[in-house]
Amino acid sequence: MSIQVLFFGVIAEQQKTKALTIHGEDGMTVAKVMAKLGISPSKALLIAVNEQQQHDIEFPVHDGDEVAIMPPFSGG
Amino acid sequence: MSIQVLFFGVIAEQQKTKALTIHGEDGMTVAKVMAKLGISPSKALLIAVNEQQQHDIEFPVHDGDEVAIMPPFSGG
Amino acid sequence: MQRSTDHVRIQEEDFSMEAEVNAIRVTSQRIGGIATFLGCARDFSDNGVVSAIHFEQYASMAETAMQDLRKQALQKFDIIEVRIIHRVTTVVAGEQIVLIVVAAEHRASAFDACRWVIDTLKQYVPIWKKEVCSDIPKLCFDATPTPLH
Amino acid sequence: MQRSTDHVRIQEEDFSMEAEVNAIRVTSQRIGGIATFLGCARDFSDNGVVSAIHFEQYASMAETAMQDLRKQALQKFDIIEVRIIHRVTTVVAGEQIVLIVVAAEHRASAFDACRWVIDTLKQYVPIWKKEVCSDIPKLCFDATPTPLH
Repeated sequence: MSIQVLFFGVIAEQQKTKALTIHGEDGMTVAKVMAKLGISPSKALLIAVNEQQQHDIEFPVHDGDEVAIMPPFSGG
Repeated sequence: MSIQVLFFGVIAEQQKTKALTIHGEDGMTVAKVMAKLGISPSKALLIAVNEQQQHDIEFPVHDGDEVAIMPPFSGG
Repeated sequence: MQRSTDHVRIQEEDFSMEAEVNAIRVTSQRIGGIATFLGCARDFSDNGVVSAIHFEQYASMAETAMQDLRKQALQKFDIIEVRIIHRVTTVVAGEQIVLIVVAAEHRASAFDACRWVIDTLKQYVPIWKKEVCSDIPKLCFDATPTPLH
Repeated sequence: MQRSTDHVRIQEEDFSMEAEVNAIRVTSQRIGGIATFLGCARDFSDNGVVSAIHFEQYASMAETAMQDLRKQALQKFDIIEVRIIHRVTTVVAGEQIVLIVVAAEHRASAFDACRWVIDTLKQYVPIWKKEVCSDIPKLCFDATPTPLH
């Protein structure tokens, strides 16, 4: 299965891309997605799966899901 | 001596005038000015002498002073 | 004579919120947030349906009180500028009555000061409203009738 | 496609505070008070002198989050309408970034809701700012650099 991963702000700059596709087992956790990308879990990171913020990095992802890895929001 | 007395809002309507001049002794109190006009002291009335709000109706007034007798402010 | 450059004004004419906000906005690039309060004439009150509101002032005292209110706000809060405009005329439902504009580096102070200014204005500035109620044949007063005698 | 009649918008273009406030004001004569918050680009931050700020969004999620924010505000507070506009572009010091407009019968609810919306927007809506600091040769970030690895 494949997962679309999006990066924003400083994360995109550090990853040197705004989006990439990764492959893995269906039901793999967000933590595993991050591990594949070499990103350590951190309270300073925000995660969204299919545009829904997820606070549990053990949240499972499935084929076609969109995972966003984001720095703290700073709009306004 | 003479004092200029101003009325506003409902007070002006009840007094049927917006302004009048009264005469009396120099140093007479605001309470005495009100008594001369037949107005009982009331917490619902606000008083200003020469455009300065006065909370003590024993405040003395002098020749040429302007005394305003006002209902509660309701601007804004 | 009051001019649109004045930060404190009591006037008959309507005002442009944007013009008033921009007049402050251009004065400082330290401004991070502008909080405003716009008071409008509602079509109802405790007295029933309101078709118009007439405002009256004790002109000389009201002007001084509003200037003082601005100075107090500038001293009391960590803000950059305050503008206070109050109309004294007859307004119909939906029309603008009063505008408070507060600019600050940070939003918390802007909100605190804006709220304090409108709350204090109502207590402190000699302006009175009289509501014209369309379902009652006579004029009715917003304030509780003041006991005389 | 967002239109000026929409109460929630994320857009590149600048906005007119007066047009936005009036769009709400004409909808109801029950409105007694309108509280607004306008966020502007300051010329400084903890990082030094700021010459411009670039805003980026997670577009689809930001739009949904802002719509949700409006709905929550309407449920949580005794208010009549809420409008939220955020620009996503590069703004220079002094320019407008975000506008919150809250109309209510009474001013306390308008102030409470307006403040809640801007505070919550900052926590809840996926928009990021990057400050361009003129006294530092490289771009600098507003947020504390996020530790990776």
